[in-house]
Amino acid sequence: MEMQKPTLDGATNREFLRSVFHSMLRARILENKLSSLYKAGKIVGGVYLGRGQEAVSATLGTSLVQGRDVFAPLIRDQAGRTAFGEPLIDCTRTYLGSAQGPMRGRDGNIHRGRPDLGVPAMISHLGSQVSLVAGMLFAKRIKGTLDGTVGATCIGDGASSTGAFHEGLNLAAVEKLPMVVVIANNQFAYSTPNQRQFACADLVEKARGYGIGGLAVDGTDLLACASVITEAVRRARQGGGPQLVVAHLLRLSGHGEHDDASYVPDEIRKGHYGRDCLEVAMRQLVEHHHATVDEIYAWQDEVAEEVQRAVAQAQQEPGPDPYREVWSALSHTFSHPTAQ
Amino acid sequence: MEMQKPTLDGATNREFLRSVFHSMLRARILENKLSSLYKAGKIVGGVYLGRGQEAVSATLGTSLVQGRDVFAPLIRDQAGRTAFGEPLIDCTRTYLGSAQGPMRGRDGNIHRGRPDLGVPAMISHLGSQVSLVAGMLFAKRIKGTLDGTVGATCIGDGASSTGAFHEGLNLAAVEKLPMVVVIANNQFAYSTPNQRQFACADLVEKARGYGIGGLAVDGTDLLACASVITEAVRRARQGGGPQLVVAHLLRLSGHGEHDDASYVPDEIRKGHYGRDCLEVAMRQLVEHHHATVDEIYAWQDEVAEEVQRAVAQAQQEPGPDPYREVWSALSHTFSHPTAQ
Amino acid sequence: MSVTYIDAIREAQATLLREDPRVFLYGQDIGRFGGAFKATKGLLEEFPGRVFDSPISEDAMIGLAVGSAIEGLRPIVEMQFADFSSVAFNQIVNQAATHYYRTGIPVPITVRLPSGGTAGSGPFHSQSMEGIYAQYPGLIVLTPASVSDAYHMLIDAVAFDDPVIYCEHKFLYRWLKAESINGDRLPIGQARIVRTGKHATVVAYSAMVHEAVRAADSLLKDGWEIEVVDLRSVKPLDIDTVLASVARTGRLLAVGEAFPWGGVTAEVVSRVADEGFHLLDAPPLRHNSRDTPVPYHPKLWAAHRPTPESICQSLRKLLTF
Amino acid sequence: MSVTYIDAIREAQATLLREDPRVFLYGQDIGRFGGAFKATKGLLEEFPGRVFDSPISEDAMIGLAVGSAIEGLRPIVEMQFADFSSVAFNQIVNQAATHYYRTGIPVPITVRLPSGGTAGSGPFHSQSMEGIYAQYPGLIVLTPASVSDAYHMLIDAVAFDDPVIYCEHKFLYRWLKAESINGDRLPIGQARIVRTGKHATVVAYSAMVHEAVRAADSLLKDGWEIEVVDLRSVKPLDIDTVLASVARTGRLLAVGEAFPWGGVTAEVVSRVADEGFHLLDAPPLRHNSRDTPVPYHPKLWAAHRPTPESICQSLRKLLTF
Ligand SMILES: Cc1ncc(C[n+]2csc(CCOP(=O)(O)OP(=O)(O)O)c2C)c(N)n1
Ligand SMILES: Cc1ncc(C[n+]2csc(CCOP(=O)(O)OP(=O)(O)O)c2C)c(N)n1
Ligand SMILES: [Mg+2]
Ligand SMILES: [Mg+2]
Repeated sequence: MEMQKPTLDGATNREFLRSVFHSMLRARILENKLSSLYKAGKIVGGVYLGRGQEAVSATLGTSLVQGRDVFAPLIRDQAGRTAFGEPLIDCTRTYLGSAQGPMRGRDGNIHRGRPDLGVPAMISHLGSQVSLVAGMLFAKRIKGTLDGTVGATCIGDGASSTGAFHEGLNLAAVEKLPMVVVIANNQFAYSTPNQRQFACADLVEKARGYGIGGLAVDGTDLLACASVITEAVRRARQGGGPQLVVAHLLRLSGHGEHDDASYVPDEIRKGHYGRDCLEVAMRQLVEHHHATVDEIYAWQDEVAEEVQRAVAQAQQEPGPDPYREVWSALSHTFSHPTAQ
Repeated sequence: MEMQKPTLDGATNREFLRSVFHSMLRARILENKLSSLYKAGKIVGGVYLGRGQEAVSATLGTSLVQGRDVFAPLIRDQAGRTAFGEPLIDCTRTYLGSAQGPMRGRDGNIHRGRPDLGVPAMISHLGSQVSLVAGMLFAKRIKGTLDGTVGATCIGDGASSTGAFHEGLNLAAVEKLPMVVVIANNQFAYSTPNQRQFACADLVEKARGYGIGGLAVDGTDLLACASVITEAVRRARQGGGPQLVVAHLLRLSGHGEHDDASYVPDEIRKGHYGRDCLEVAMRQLVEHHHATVDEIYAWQDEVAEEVQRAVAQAQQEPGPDPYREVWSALSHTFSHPTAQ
Repeated sequence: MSVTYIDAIREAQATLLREDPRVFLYGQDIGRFGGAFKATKGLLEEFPGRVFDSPISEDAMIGLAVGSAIEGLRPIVEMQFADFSSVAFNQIVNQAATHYYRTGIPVPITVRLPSGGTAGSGPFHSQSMEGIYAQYPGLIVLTPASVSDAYHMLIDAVAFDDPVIYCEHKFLYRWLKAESINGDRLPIGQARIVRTGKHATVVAYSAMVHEAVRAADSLLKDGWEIEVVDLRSVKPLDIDTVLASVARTGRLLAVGEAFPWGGVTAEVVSRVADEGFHLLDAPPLRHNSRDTPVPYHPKLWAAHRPTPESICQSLRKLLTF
Repeated sequence: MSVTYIDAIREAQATLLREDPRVFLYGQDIGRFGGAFKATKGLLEEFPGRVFDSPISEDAMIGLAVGSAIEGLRPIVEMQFADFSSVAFNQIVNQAATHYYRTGIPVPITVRLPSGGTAGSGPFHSQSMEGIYAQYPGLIVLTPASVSDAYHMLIDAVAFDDPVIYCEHKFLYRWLKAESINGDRLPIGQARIVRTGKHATVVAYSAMVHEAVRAADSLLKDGWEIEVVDLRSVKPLDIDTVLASVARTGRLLAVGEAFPWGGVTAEVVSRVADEGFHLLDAPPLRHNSRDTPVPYHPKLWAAHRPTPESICQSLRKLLTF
């Protein structure tokens, strides 16, 4: 099935929800595959998954338009990337070390991006992308191309403690930029629980202190995400300035695939946010007659196939060749001598 | 007159107000002197004054107890330093370059401190002292000496945009440290007005987002300061965790004495916050029969005399001697060879 | 008519704003106020919508610049003092410097760092950070020492597709004057021989070029002819010109105002020791500031940094080896 | 029984917590979780109230440590990766490093930096920052290369009244094993000759010591005897031991894993060129990583850093000069 990108105001729209769900599904199946590849020792570097965050991430990615908007994914945004338009092969190539991936072996996994297509390539330092996205929007304003554009990024509860998050969000607020910052509060930063990370009742209470819009949402509930996140995007797009969305959920894997997350207490695992947003979404789609179970199974098969192909293709491709690598960090070549 | 430090819960207390006022006066007269010395070319480096901030700063300093509490002054805290117990000679020695000043010529003017007496020596990088004070309190907790102690620092509206402010305040909130952070919102950061610095209606709205107490106050009104700031200190001291106080006022000089502040619009200068907190305080003291005009004039004369003496003494003292300077940034001396 | 070093910096920015619609200026107090040092005085009025006052958020300032550069613009960011770039360190060395290598998309930002010591400025308004930034791949680090270079190298900085750290020396701002901004306009990557000599080569950059020239002047009366090389950029570093000079003189002293461990002088000396070992008639020497924070008091400050007198001392040691 | 490098780091912290009530540990995920690399595993349980999980706030983490040190405690701060200390840069170089010089009050903090490259870690989890921090006055910078040093130098670090940057190499964590943590326990400031030789001296530190030793091993079959000096600390830098070695061999190669401009190798070479010029029979050489960010892909990574093979190449050049 080719998923069509639905219209933007489609919170309640059938096509929108089907599209979000489809991206969730693609992300989940792809990530399950990455996880097994990791366990089989087929992947270099770490694998950081977005399990449990798909509803949030895919809704955000679906609410944005590639070619016009900016989407700066973070660690757990496979679903959002997919929804925004990233081909699966970009992912598998990066994880499997193909030289044809967007980072050509120079950087890895979740750091991949295509800044020229509106997808910045994250650096590891948490919080750093907030001001970068603000800068992209700021530039569009100077160029006169900002109208109707939105820039969005996801960030974790832990990253809300960084100075970079604060400076970036404040700057966006001062400039009243059309920006959506989604905090995926998955209750842990690596092993660190919320109560060692911040002291406010809900991170959404920060919004007022920045003078920006703030919305909280149950991140395990697709319908809630669809209504709240699209609303935030709409407000930003219509000139309402930055919007902070805080989505509550639970990370359904370890921090990375090396981590068994045994520090997550059972009562949290078994609590409301421990439920699987993909299952919830599937139920919701079926209940509201947006899709049938058979249709969803068919999608699953299609996607599994697609993932298989993307993995197979990337696995055939050679890694980077150090002898042909251009060992220069500058685009400029000095005719005169250079250092080292 | 020897000013006795009044009891702490003395917001409405005659002795407390007289003490605060006396520190305001000492600071103002001292700073006026520094300003003329600067204009006469007698001072090395810049002169940054606290004119207009004395009510806030002195109230804070008076609410704290040297030997038990921590007070980390910033740029405009001459009055708070005085109130906390800094001898005037520490100030004049530093500004006039005496080698006997607390920084021995190695650092200057507003950077002076006596960390061993609970007065950290600020570095220029705005926001940096917040986590440092938190660390001092954190250490006291580990040592078991925290009970009843408060750590306080002042910071500007501009510094609220720094990542360091955010990280430090959040950390203090997570640790529920007995800390008071006073933002002196003097409406400008150097030349930059509030509307280019933040977008919230009042910086006090940030408190909720950190999960800490928040109080706003008219910083030109001594009685208001006395009631609000002592209340914040009381809450922190009694285990209420960090308290953010936002004091509204106007800087009554340039950013430094090199700056004529011509960027401050007349309507702000002539507005409510443009009034001189020292005059307001004097009227309040007299009206409430806490002091008579004659008494205040007598204080003025005494303080002028005292300032004169402190300046004269510092001027007689030699500057540092580069030939006898110990050129080492380490306290340790390696018996074995060292770099450079 | 005479032009100061800071005039040149202001003029370069005016020229860039005039001629390149992609250029904008971003920094604290650089708008109506014209900047702490007046390097942008009048530019907001002349170029409305192109000059922006930023919040006190150095990290975000660079993040914003990188984002703007991705979008095709050419931001010039003014740090109020070089020292405050320590707060933007991550965005400079990890975000800006790595971007081209990682993504293939260059980020043409220029970061202006008011650098170096002046009397009474103390530990946090005096630092020289060129040797810190030059350690990171992906950055070009410029250190103009003349009025003409201040102008042309800022123009060149903005023309590069790569991030540039432009270290302007505060001591030179009003002290250094020239008849005009015209000059030989060497390309970036080429050092300049500012004074020829035959007995020893002093390699310096930024304000230290002038201290070195004074030292050379004063040694002349003893018959010593000292060649002074102005590196102009510390990365790239024009080792060929340095080697050619050392080939003539046989002796090398590298002078820098930064802290003594590592840094520019170590890079210069170790490269000459490698590539020009046989040219050396005496051990190559370095002369830097002392290994403490920059002291506040003028008397300490004057003894902390290299001066014409202390450079003479180092040179005498070198010449009499 | 065998002890790994990371065991030694954990043991040192346990010893310090046991023996010095002033010591506490602060860092992300170091409590119940035991740290990203398990360097603090079990320590929270063994020393309740002495091990604290911090928010993701590197700047504030160092600020807190400095404040605690002023109050007489001895914090050990774990950065999750050295690379993230870039966000704490200001607090390290301006707050901690200047405090003693400015106020006379030392701030005994120890900052642990999990440093250096490992396959697949990429540009932001692989950096070697010792040459950055060493440039700043007021810091001691340690780079242990052996299990015993990892233990004893961490003990020593905490004993200093001055701030210490303790660079521990992630590659050595589990790869490097020893019979016990006992060793010669040299004082900080003294380099170690880990292998004697007469044809050339390789100066290295941290993981590169082991690569250098392998290179030396493989050259032995051609009859070359290479002396390997482990600097142990890069600031202070024990130039005397290096000079004594160069006096014996006449040839110097400085090897470092960090970026090639400036840094430790430049400091070593330029000091030897100055103080030991007459000892050198050939130009002193350096061998560092390439001048790009540390690449992610293992194939690129292996070609980016010095390896036994590439060190051999440099050595052959040096030996046949
Ligand atoms: C500035 C910085 N410090 C530390 C790290 C190491 N680190 C990577 S992910 C992570 C936890 C992030 O938690 P959170 O922001 O809640 O995102 P989540 O992983 O839960 O999605 C940490 C500490 C980092 N990447 N950047
Ligand atoms: C991190 C940092 N950036 C820039 C500066 C330069 N600077 C010194 S004071 C100042 C303005 C401070 O404004 P505010 O915080 O409102 O305090 P005020 O001067 O108004 O009391 C600036 C920008 C600095 N000291 N630190
Ligand atoms: Mg999280
Ligand atoms: Mg202000």
